[in-house]
Amino acid sequence: MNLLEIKDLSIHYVTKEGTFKSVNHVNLELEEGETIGLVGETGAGKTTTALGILRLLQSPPAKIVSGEILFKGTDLLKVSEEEMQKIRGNDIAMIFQDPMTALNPIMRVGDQITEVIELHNDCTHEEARKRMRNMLELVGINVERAREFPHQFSGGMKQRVVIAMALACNPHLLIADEPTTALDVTIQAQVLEMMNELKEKLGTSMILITHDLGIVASNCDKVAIMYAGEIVEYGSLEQIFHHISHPYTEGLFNSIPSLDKDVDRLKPIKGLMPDPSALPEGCKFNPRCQYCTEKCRTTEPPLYEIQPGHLVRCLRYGEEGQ
Amino acid sequence: MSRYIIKRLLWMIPVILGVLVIVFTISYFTPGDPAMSMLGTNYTEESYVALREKLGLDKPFLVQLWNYLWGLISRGDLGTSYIGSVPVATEVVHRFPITFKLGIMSVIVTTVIGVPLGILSATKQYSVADYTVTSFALIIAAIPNYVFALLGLLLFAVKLGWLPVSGVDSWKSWVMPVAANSFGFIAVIVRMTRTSMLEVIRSDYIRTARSKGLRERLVIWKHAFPNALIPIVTVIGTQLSFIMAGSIIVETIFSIPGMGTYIMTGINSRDYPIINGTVLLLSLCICGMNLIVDIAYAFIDPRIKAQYESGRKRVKKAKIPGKAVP
Amino acid sequence: MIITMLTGGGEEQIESLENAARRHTQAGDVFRRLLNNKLGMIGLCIVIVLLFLTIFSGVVTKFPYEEQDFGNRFQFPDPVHIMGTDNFGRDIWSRLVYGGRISLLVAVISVAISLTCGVILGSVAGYFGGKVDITIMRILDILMAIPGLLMAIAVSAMLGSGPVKTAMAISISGIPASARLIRSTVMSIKSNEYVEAAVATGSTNRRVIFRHILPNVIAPIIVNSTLGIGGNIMAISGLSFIGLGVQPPTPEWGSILSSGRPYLRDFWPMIVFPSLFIMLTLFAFNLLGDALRDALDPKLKK
Amino acid sequence: MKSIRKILCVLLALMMVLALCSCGGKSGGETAPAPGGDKEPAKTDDGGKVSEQTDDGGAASQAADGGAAVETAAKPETVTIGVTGWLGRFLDGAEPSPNLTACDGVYDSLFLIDQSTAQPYSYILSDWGYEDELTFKMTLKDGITFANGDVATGSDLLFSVLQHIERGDISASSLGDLDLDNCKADGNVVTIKWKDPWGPGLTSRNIYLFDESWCREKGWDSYDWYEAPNGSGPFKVTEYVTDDHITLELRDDYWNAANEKFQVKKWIIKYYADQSTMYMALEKGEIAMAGLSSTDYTRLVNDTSSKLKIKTRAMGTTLNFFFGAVNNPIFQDKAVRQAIAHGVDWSAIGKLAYGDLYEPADSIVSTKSPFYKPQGVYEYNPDLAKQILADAGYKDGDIKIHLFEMNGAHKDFAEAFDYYCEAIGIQVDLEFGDVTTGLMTWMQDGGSDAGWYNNINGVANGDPHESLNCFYIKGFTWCWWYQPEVQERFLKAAHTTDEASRSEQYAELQKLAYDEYIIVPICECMSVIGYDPEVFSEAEMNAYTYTSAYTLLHALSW
Repeated sequence: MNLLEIKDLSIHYVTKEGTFKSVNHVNLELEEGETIGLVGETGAGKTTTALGILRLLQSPPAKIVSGEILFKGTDLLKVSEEEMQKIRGNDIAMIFQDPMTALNPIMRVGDQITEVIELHNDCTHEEARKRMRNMLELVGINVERAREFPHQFSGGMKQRVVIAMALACNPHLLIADEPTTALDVTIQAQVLEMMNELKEKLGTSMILITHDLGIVASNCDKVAIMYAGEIVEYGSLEQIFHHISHPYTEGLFNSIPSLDKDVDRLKPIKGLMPDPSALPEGCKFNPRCQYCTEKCRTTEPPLYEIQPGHLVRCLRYGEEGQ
Repeated sequence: MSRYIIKRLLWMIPVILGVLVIVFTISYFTPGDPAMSMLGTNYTEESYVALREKLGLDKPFLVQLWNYLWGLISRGDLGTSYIGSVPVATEVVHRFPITFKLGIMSVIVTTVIGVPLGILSATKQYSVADYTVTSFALIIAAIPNYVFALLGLLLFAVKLGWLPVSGVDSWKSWVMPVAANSFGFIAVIVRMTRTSMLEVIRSDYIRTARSKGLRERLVIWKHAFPNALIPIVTVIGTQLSFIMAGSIIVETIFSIPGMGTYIMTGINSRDYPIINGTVLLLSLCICGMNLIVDIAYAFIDPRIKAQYESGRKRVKKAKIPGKAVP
Repeated sequence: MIITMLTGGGEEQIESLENAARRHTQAGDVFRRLLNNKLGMIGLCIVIVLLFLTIFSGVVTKFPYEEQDFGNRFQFPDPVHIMGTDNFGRDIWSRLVYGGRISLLVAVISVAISLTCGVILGSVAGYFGGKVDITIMRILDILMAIPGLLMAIAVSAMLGSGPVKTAMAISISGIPASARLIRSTVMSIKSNEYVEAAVATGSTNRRVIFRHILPNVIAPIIVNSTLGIGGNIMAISGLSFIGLGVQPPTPEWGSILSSGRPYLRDFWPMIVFPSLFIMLTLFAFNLLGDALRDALDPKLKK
Repeated sequence: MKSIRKILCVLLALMMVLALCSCGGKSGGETAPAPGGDKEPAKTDDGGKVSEQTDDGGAASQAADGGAAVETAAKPETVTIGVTGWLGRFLDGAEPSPNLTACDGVYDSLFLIDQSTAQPYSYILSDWGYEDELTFKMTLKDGITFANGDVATGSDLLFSVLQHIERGDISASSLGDLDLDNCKADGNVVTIKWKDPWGPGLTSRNIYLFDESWCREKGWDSYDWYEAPNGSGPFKVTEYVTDDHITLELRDDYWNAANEKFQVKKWIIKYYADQSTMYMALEKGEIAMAGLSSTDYTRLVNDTSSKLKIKTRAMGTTLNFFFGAVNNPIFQDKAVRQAIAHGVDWSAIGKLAYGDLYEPADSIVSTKSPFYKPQGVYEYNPDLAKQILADAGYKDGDIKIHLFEMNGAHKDFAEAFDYYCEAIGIQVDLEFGDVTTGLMTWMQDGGSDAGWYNNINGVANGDPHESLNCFYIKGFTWCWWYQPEVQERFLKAAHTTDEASRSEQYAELQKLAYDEYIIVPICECMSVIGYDPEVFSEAEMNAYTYTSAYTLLHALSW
């Protein structure tokens, strides 16, 4: 039975300036211990989906229009707020993008971690502190520094604290929203490697949100490419990397400078992300798609299964395609 | 940290001396002459000159200033009031506690009512609660405290008879003065709390706290509020000096024999010893309050504490990791 | 613009980008947001109405403000005298309308003075810290320790009692409060990254303070100053309570209010209507202040 | 839709606050005076601390030595009364002026004036009288003891009279020029000698019996004058808290056993800084008696539901407007003074001063004084005023007056005066200040061109010479009563001991002031007391006619 199943999830931001359709009919599954990479440009709706899962969206502007999020069989959207609070931090944890502002500046680092432990397991304060100390060891931070404050830590160290906090109650699912974007490359590698070790040891499954295909390659089992709030291509790592099908995925891969080929100009995807409040007709990618046909501008392509487990939202793979 | 407090305490002495010198100069150069108001209608040329002689008002300004300061430092003598020929020290001894008690209670009341209301209207921004609280605070701030005091007395003391009209004996007689003295300032606290809370609520660590599964009330009180405390504590600190000034009118209305009425007599009849004596006490109070506020900063925000301890001119934010903090 | 060149986008895209850029100039943006904030608009209208009333007081009032009529004193509001008459039989409505000119003038000047000094002292003390901070703070302690009333009396006794001089007298006691507030906010903002970045890019201290720190201190400044305006008008009535401040022949909200004090229980119009005007001003400036702060600080928008 | 909800909340908040105010205001509202009628409240000389006139509920006393005993209500053991005048100390003369009610309980006055017969009588003197025009003899009863146990002797009596001169306070000048070396005391008999005859004599002055040895030992600056004065009166001070209250308790060793029927053993004189708070304390019953302002008077008269009773009485002085001819030469021209006298509606100023209590006055001397001679009232007639000015050749704006005011109530009078003068083409420039700056400006010539005065030295104890006290003041050289011609006439009258000719001379003085100097009498100075009928019976209060006989504490303690 899947750990997490997202069915036909749509999230819109309703404001005075107009309704922004950030997430449209997303479907996702995730098994126990598996890691799925959610890839896409900024504004593709990745973070909104993640926040939707944990119901952390601010209700006045954001509205979950339709869909279900089944976590171990229970639909998180129907669950009461108290129930949801028990899940957050315990069963599902989240790591945010900017470590600089993710920690409470006036609370000791150790206390911030102990807080989540004490919250979810009724253990004595001493036990919680002990678990906090070995979490810090796990993420490679000197235990005496538990009494220090966030402003005394560098960016990388802070991200380790955030990770320690997220994994303190060894959640079943970890949602990492671009965990390493704010870090420089050397620290990035350490942090990712440490996350994988912990994932193995604690058996947590993970949703890794990123726009860096390199990270996806070394960490994820399955990949979902998102564009304008929709999943345009979904499949295993091998299927996505070796059988690029959707034109947008193709564009993504082309815009990465490859080591072996000697190319003097990059080939970025022309145009910009569509304005979520005025999404184009038909296939959302058509204004920027090089294979765009008249049909693409009118009919909305469904997800075609070109190989078992490899889905593509592009009319070229429809019945009449090759 | 204690080094910082001692340094601040040492700094208090020049401040208070500075206050005294300034107040002495101001009252000296303000038009109006105590000898004249003492003589009143008995004014005759010789009696006027004799009186100035007796009070030492004829000596040059610097000599008078020096006598006053030397008297204060060596013998702690606050001088005798010209008008009532009553030593200022005896008057102040049993008047200061009354005003201090009124001041502190008003500050507590404004904070206890103001802060939660501010947080309520911040957490439920643009909601019914928010607008009602803000408008209520604004309306109260616009009512002058003596109108509020008199109407309150009329309603609670005379019509309903719950409270005594004046006096300082039972706790009941403190209810109205404290209310009249503090309601004007609640608006300031509410609005400042609301503003700083609004800024804090949208920061990332609040979202992190929510993602840890904390209940909303806990997120607000344990994570958001402490971070919003700095501007709130500052405003509460500055309220004390305004409350002390405001107490002049409240003490007149409720006939509370406190410092307010005493300083009014001093100013009305240009009784320099009274003015200097009362201002000395008030400045001690306000400097003390400022010190408490600055120390509170350190407890609230470790970054400021680090800045105090290092004492260096410009603090670099990120410390070399692992360096032990004193 | 550059992006479209690079990507060689279509014609209509260039159009949409250009007017988007034009539309989003900073001031225009703020003004647009200010306009669609309903409560802010109410505040602005009240301020405009008040200004109109006080400036064109001649047009709006039937009676000259100083005309006494001992025949009908303490007239309760009726069609002839909209707000009734005071203890001299003068029309309260025309006195309040005419007096508004001075009250608003004094309130705005005193807030402006205490704000500018407060901002300068506060930001310098907050930003530099160390010795500079200590000396400025101690000077402020001295200023704060002297009771506002004594300072106001001394200054207005020495300078004389015109509206501008009273404004100065009142503003002095406001300086320490705003300075301390701004100092504390600057101190906590100073430790943010973007200030670090600004210093790193070699901008001078003055530039960092005024370009980077102060715009982010806008919120507390606005809140403090809008409340200050009401507070200062009340301070004038405090001054006239002891016979200083604006002298009786010239009407002014604060002095009208304090002259109405003995009649509080018997003749409410002399107290209620001045307080109403002061309340309206306080309300208007605060609504305006809120709207301005929300408009200036995009993060705060809901 | 959203914004409508916002506006609703704003109105909601407004309702909440108005609810608070209205229930306060409403209850006040229903006692508001009938709209429009001329029965409007007016602001009297506010009982502020440093006011010339101590309007502190005044002192009251029983008819001559407890004569026809008026049926009195059963009195509680302790009675509290409220005053707005500053509590001050128990030594008259310089500031802070004493609280007369308390003084009259602690000290014995040498002479007390029976209001009905205007004849002096005394409790502490066995007999007194003039031997000849220049000598006055009085014998002190024996057995009179002070609070500290000393027995009063003749030397104490002599000291009590002469100490005014030693301290140089206002009463000194009203004792005439005494021949000091011939004033002596042997045993209980004291003889006072004057250099030349002194009309008012001693009997009209309010002189307290002091204990010489105690005063010499303490000196005039000791704090005991606040906390523990040593007098021969029935009460002694047991508690004194500045700006709060004085507690007087009956002396157990009181020498005048005849009064052992004191029901009230303890008086508390409570100080209120604010008139309206004192009125509320009276309404609530926290105090049994308090002085009322004219607005309180109007409110209480209309408030049928209240059980409080009112007692009004004239203070024995009048409010007058005078021109400072010395400062402003324009006033040398009598026509200008006459024009202003007719051009200003003095009843308006009277209403400003005393509201419903306003009683027009027609002479600088109060109707309550035996020397009163009606002179007439300056009717308000602006056309006549303009006519007079025109005839005298003055065009609009020729005449400029500078008016300096420091006292709260006088500032209101000045505003009304300014309005009326502008109406008849006279320019008035108003300048306001507070007492300390004011007195200096008023003292110097050119300080103010005109002014208002009522009883300058504030001793309101029913003494017949009350209205004439201003003549003893030396300071205000530019005021009309200090002009050489006026001082001459006054001193000549003061030095005639024969009653009839003295009152004749005072009458001429009044005529001179009214016709020649054109001093405009405005109204009688009134004092109102509100009291609780359960504590003080109505009959008792009516009998209390404010003679200098045993005063409030004494008279109303029975």
